[in-house]
Amino acid sequence: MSKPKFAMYWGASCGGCDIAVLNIHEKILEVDETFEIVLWPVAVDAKYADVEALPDGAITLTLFNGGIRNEENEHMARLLRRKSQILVAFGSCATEGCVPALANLYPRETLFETIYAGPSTENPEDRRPLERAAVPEGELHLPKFYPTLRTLDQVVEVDYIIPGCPPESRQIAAVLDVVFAALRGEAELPPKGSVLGAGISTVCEECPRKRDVKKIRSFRRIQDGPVDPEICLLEQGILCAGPATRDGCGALCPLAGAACIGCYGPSEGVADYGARLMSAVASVIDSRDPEEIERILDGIPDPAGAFYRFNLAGSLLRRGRWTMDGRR
Amino acid sequence: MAHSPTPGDGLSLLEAVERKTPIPSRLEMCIQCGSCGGSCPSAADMEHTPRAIFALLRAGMDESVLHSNTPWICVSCYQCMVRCPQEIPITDIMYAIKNIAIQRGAAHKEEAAFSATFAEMVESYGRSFELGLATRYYLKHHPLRLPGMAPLGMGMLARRRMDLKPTRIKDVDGLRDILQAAREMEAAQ
Amino acid sequence: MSAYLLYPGCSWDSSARAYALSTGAVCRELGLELRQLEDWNCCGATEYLSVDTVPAYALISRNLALAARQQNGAKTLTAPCSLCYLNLSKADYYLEENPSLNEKVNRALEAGGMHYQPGTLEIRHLLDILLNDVGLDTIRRHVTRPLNGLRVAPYLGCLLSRPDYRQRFSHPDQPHELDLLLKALGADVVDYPLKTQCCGGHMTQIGPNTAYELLRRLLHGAEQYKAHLIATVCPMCQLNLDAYQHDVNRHFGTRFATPVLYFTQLMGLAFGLEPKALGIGLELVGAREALAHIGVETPPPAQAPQRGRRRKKKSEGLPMPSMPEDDQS
Amino acid sequence: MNAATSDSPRIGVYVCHCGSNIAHMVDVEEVRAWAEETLKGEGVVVARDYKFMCSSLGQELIQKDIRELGLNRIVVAACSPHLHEKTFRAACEKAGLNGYLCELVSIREHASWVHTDKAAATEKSKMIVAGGVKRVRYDEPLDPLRVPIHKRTLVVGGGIAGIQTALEIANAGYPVYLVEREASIGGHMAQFDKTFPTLDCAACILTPKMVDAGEHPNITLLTWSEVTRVEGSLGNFQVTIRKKARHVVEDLCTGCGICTEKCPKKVLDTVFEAGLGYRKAIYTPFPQSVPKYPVIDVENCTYFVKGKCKACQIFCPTGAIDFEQEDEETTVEVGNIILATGFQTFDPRRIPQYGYGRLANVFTSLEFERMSNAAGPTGGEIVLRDGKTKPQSVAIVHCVGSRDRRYNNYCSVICCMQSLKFAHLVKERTGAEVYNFYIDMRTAYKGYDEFYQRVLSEGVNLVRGKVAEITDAARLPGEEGKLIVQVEDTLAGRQRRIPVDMVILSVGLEPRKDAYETAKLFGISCSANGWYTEKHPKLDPVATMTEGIFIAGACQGPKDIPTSVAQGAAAAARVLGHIQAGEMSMEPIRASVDEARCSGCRICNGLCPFNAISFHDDRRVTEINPALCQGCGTCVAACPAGAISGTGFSDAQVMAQIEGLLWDVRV
Amino acid sequence: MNKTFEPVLIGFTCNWCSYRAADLAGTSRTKYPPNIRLVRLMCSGRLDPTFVLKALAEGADGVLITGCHPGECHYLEQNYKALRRYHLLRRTLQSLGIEPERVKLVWASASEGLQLAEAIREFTEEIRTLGPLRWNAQAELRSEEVPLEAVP
Ligand SMILES: Cc1cc2nc3c(=O)[nH]c(=O)nc-3n(C[C@H](O)[C@H](O)[C@H](O)COP(=O)(O)OP(=O)(O)OC[C@H]3O[C@@H](n4cnc5c(N)ncnc54)[C@H](O)[C@@H]3O)c2cc1C
Ligand SMILES: Cc1cc2nc3c(=O)[nH]c(=O)nc-3n(C[C@H](O)[C@H](O)[C@H](O)COP(=O)(O)OP(=O)(O)OC[C@H]3O[C@@H](n4cnc5c(N)ncnc54)[C@H](O)[C@@H]3O)c2cc1C
Ligand code: SF4
Ligand code: SF4
Ligand code: SF4
Ligand code: SF4
Ligand code: SF4
Ligand code: SF4
Ligand code: SF4
Ligand code: SF4
Repeated sequence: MSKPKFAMYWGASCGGCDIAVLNIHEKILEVDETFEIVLWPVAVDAKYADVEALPDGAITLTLFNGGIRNEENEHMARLLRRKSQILVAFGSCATEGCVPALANLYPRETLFETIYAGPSTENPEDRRPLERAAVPEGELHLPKFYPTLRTLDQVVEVDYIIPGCPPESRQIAAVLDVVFAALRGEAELPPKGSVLGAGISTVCEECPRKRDVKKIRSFRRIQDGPVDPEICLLEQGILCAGPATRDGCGALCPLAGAACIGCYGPSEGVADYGARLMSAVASVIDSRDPEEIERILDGIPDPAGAFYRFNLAGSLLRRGRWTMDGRR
Repeated sequence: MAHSPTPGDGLSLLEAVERKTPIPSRLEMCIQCGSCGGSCPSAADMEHTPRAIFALLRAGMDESVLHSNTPWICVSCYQCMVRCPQEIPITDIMYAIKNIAIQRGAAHKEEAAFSATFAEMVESYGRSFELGLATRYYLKHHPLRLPGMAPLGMGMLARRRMDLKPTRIKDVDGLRDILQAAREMEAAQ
Repeated sequence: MSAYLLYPGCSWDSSARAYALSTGAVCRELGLELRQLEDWNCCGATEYLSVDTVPAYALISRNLALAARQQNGAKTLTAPCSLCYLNLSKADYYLEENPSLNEKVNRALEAGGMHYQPGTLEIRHLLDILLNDVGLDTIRRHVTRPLNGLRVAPYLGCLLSRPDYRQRFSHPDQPHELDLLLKALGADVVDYPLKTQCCGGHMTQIGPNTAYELLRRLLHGAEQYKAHLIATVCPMCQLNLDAYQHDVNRHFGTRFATPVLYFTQLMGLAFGLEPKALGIGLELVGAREALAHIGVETPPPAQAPQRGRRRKKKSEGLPMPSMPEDDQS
Repeated sequence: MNAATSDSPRIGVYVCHCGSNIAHMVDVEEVRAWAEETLKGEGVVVARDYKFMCSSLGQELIQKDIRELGLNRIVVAACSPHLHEKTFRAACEKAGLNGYLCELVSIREHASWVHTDKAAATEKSKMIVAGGVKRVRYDEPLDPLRVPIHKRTLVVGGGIAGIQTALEIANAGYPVYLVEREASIGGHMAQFDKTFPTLDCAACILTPKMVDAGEHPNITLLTWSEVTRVEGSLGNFQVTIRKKARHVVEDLCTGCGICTEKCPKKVLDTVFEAGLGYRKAIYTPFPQSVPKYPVIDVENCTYFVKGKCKACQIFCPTGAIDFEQEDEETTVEVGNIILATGFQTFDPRRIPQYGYGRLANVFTSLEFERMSNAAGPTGGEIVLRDGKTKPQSVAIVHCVGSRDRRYNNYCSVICCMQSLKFAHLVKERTGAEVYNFYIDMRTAYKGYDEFYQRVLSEGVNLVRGKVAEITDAARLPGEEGKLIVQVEDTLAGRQRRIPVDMVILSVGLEPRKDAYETAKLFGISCSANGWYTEKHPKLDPVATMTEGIFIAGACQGPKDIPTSVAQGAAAAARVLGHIQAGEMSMEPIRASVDEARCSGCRICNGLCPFNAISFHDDRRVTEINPALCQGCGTCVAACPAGAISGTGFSDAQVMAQIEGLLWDVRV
Repeated sequence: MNKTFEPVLIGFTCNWCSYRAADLAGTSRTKYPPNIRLVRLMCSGRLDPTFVLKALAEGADGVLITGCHPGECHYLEQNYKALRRYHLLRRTLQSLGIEPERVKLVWASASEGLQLAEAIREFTEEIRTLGPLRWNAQAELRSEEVPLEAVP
């Protein structure tokens, strides 16, 4: 009997997720043993055409990381959806947009301007990519660059979600164990739509820092002064996203003395990550005076970045509002 | 002396005062408690206590207010203001009444003249000039008092506590432009 | 210690020369740098405000604009004259409270190429700086000739502590800052109930009779409490009490002869500085006799029993309520 | 939208004409037809319109559909829920459907009555209905919370208000704990000599009540005690009370007073004697104290400070002195709590120009009460601070610290009358010239203005003007050695300086300085000034927003004795009502925490003003006490983990309603 | 701006004050524009910023948040929490490029029917001047968005 098929593919992402999967140590051998890897650009040499040739539903498990930024991403998402029995949105980009989705704050034109005419780009002829270009050899075609980045589940239906930027390797390993067991008929897969490799609470659950009733009189950054190693960062005025961020990472950042920045995304059932975090943080501001409140809030200079760093594409608004001249 | 006309001449005095006072006058909040009149160091010389002035203002007895010596006797000590239970900016209201009295020509001429002379000095030099102020003002308004003042002046001069010539600031023209613009702004209200 | 911008006011180099001299001397002793504002203009005293509103605030604000421009790291603008201090801080406050006044004043300032954003500066009186930034401990350390035996009436006048918006200076009626400072110099400070009563201000010019009465009360009070001299913090108060004392005597047939010195002069004396360098002798009512009380090395003469004592000793009669000061001693 | 409904919805929509109230501005028939057609996909099975939905016929219409069409959700589009929510819920209940599965949406107050364009009002009404339909899908069946009521009651504060309350409840046959912080009950009233307007002797009318309270079999008196912890809620509070060590064994002490007599240590009494007299280190506040046992003031007792003395112990005939005694904590269970913690007086040292503390012969009203009291430090003699000289002229200053934006911007209510009382007493006892300085004379209520007139007839000088300052700086002949009251006589329009020998400051009433902490402890609120807030200023003056906690007396605001007594009785009546009912029911709109989802971040912990939220340190999770929760939903909105949910206004319900309301613009 | 533009507004009201104020506006027949649609919450403290974003995302052009006056909250002090969230929310909206003026906080006691109606009228005009938000209908974006593909 032939081995079940496995694929891993990337949309708009940084590649960190692939590394995280490779980082599961010996278990990677088990992957190789259990599966026939039909597509995984980082690890194996396979052709799109081979995948296209497979019958629908031929791939047992696909881990899709990265968001949908262009035509090619979308094409592959649809293709892999058709070919896969289980499609997993893997990592923050696929599940909520992640840092690439911060580009949703700007229109395409501004992005191109920054990329192709920015100070770090040498482009003396000021060229822009063309979707179609006639060259002597024939017509060249580049995938269309969409106005916004969308999450995988905004384009195709997904079966499971594994959050994290990237997902923690030990969590990936644990999820794979469940899959292996299920393939062996020893366990049942969790209900469709579940979030895997993470908890149902938030980072504070795993964070060992001492905490008390919160009262914020001012915000500061970790570089602004000494940080107490034992006490909750938020209580020290450091905007820690831990209370709103799904647990599962092991509270790595707060353990290391840095504020959680929210890569595991919203907790179970939360409709808008940023709104939740905003609501929580604002609720514990210790003032009743509008002017004073404003003064305290001055300590959060970039609210969109602070509250939607990972979740802009997954939020209710999905993006910033822009005009055609690129002003927000 | 140049000065701007009262904002919206033809307003009731109460309204005019309310507009001239740089922070809300709160005159409608006065409970006629008399803390102001009780506190005022110069109340004995006033025709009306500040409280009474406010009652007159609210009663629309504008002439009585404009001709009262009260604002001119006010030494601007703010004693009333810090004791007013309603936090009415009494001293600022006294200034407002003086502004309007001058502009409506109802002012106590001598007192107003002193202020005016002072203002002229400032506009000419950018600084006040005590000797000039005193001589000019007394010559014009109290020539008889002048000799009585002489020993004082001599004492001051002897101790070099009074300058014989005025000091002029460098950018006197800039200052005049500012004041001119300010007057226009006041008039445009 | 940080540098301060100084707004000296029109009397600084004339009628208040003693104030200027002694302030200079004392600040040198304490290592306090006062940088004089350049090309400042008159604050308008109480007169300009009587004439017109917007021009008056524009006049004052020109100084604020200059100071903001020249501040160069010094956020604090200090004025030794209570009236200048009030006018400057009041303009800053009203411009902040009243946006339309702010707009007009700034439009006027524009005509002179200037601008002032209210709240830019911290405006404080010299006494406040000496007391709160330099501090009593430092001052005490500099005292080499304590003013023991010199009975001083601490007199603040009205405009230092009033009006009291933004709690700009202690209590509007009974501030005790000057008392503390003089005590630190070793002086016998009398509990002078008239310390914030008005000196008559410009009334000496336009309504002398009103002013003389106010001056009489102050002098009478000082005499009642057996003060050797009055310590003042404001050139206008000094001028009125000193220069017009003679007129008051003539007017009422009294024989007051209470010298009026600037608190900085007393600081200088306590610091052991030369009287002349402090402008002593520039006063019209001579301070020689009063200063004799500290001039000699012998301990001060035993004090006459104080008739003015108001607080009953604890054991007699009914107990008195305790006061916050009681806890301090 | 996460939480989907468990059952598939079968919704009935009922649009009311309200006669022509709705129908004249909203095309009711069109709304009905639209709902039936367009909202079919949302589970609408039937939509009807009717002239008066709230009439019994209208209600029957709904009930019939519930029974016959198997409806499991109802939307009524009619008037405001504040008017008829109860009506329609009850109607559904009668047909066997839980009342909380019925939504009443307002197309009358919020559409037909406020708009003028019929087409627009009709369109808006459709959206309101859509909002209701979307929302009702997520409604859950709820039952009112029922709580049994414990029969015991706690009264905090043993002033006249607290004593009255305790007696009323005890007399009705129910047990009461009366907790008083000082060594004796009695409160401020015990300090007075005479009380206005009838000038009864305070002790004569108060002492019998104090004794009753002390001896009542249903009253457990806990003096020298304070409440330190309050848990639980209406019906069943657990209250921890700390009994401070008295160092006197109550069972042994006979109240003979020998210890006090023998104690060598004299202490200035700033509480009962208002600083005008002394007591011993072992003392009862006043001779008629209830209970009669003294306490040792350990801060001043020579033995506790220096380790020597023990005179009291040596002389005590029954061996009641126990230097080793320690504070005790007890926890009691009560069903209701009444706070009667009273007031404190304004400290006039905050107004230095009145000279209090500097000028010997300026007194406060409380000092004067003690001075005029026959049992007070001067034996009732009205004298100057030297303890002997009778004043020949006395100034009484009204509104000290009251009606002033710089201090307390309210009228202290009692001080005009109290100042008139003083004027009368001074006149009667010394014959001195008396001046009362007032802004307005406030002598409302029965017999009060008559008292004012009586004082007028006694020749008291009434000067209308707020006193500017009181000084000893003489200015004119005749002022030397006197206190000069400087004031504008506003009726004469002149400034006056009136020299007197003695000044009495009628200081205002203020909330106790720990009022805010006490309010927090019990989970009630204070007004901006610090007075405890009543549920409704006119119609529910003794209840608070926290069920089961009541207030009475001057802790709610300045008031005189008659009103304090009336409030005490009223609070008792409310509590007795609860006790008699045996059980109370409460709205089931409450928040609750899903412990598995709670991360213990403690964001929510400080947000509940009713102390419903508590944190378990051991398990690091938060819990909400449903009986204390009032259902505001603030914590629900704040919990970043989404661990708190609230019934009646869940995320799902609100979000669905928003979708419905925007039905026409959603794409 | 656009004369024919009729803004669509969502108003959050609290059960004790502002909802009752809206009721009072009704019973006293005070008129205001029909553009607003009200949601009842128990307290302004229940207002989760999510609700505001939801409304904007679903097509509202503006959101009015109302509650009891400071110091008068039926739940004592919860309106202050709404106040804090409101300030932060406006800043975040601004930083997302949405005019913060599209969200407005107004206090209205149960007796202020007239004032609430006036506030609604004012807000309607303010949003009318700002123009449509049409969050979910920006043509340029929609043309690119492809519907979800169903799984075979
Ligand atoms: C100078 C003066 C004269 C007055 N004269 C009159 C008059 O002639 N006629 C008249 O009708 N009214 C008069 N009043 C008003 C009268 O005093 C009040 O109406 C009355 O005392 C209010 O009673 P109460 O029980 O509410 O408060 P209080 O008398 O203040 O009693 C409160 C009690 O609670 C105790 N307590 C406080 N906090 C706590 C706590 N946390 N735990 C336990 N115990 C606590 C206190 O120790 C005190 O015993 C006068 C008031 C003043 C100031
Ligand atoms: C013009 C005016 C305005 C007011 N405004 C306010 C205000 O704004 N706020 C405020 O707090 N207070 C106000 N009040 C005071 C307020 O009206 C009273 O406090 C309140 O009405 C008293 O209620 P009551 O039940 O004691 O008496 P009432 O309202 O007089 O009720 C007594 C009832 O008993 C009935 N009755 C009388 N005799 C008998 C009998 N022998 N047998 C059977 N029934 C009988 C009467 O018919 C009546 O229905 C106002 C009063 C007036 C006159
Ligand atoms: S530091 Fe961050 S993660 Fe840890 S308890 Fe505080 S808020 Fe939560
Ligand atoms: S603590 Fe926060 S930011 Fe850090 S890894 Fe965990 S989820 Fe990511
Ligand atoms: S003190 Fe204030 S309230 Fe009293 S009369 Fe004067 S202005 Fe009016
Ligand atoms: S500011 Fe004028 S009115 Fe007021 S107390 Fe002083 S002198 Fe009198
Ligand atoms: S031991 Fe203390 S209480 Fe007893 S008599 Fe001595 S000082 Fe008084
Ligand atoms: S009761 Fe009389 S004295 Fe007391 S605050 Fe009110 S008006 Fe003033
Ligand atoms: S806010 Fe939520 S997660 Fe945090 S402690 Fe409260 S209930 Fe738990
Ligand atoms: S819903 Fe409100 S009352 Fe209930 S626990 Fe939360 S904050 Fe407290």
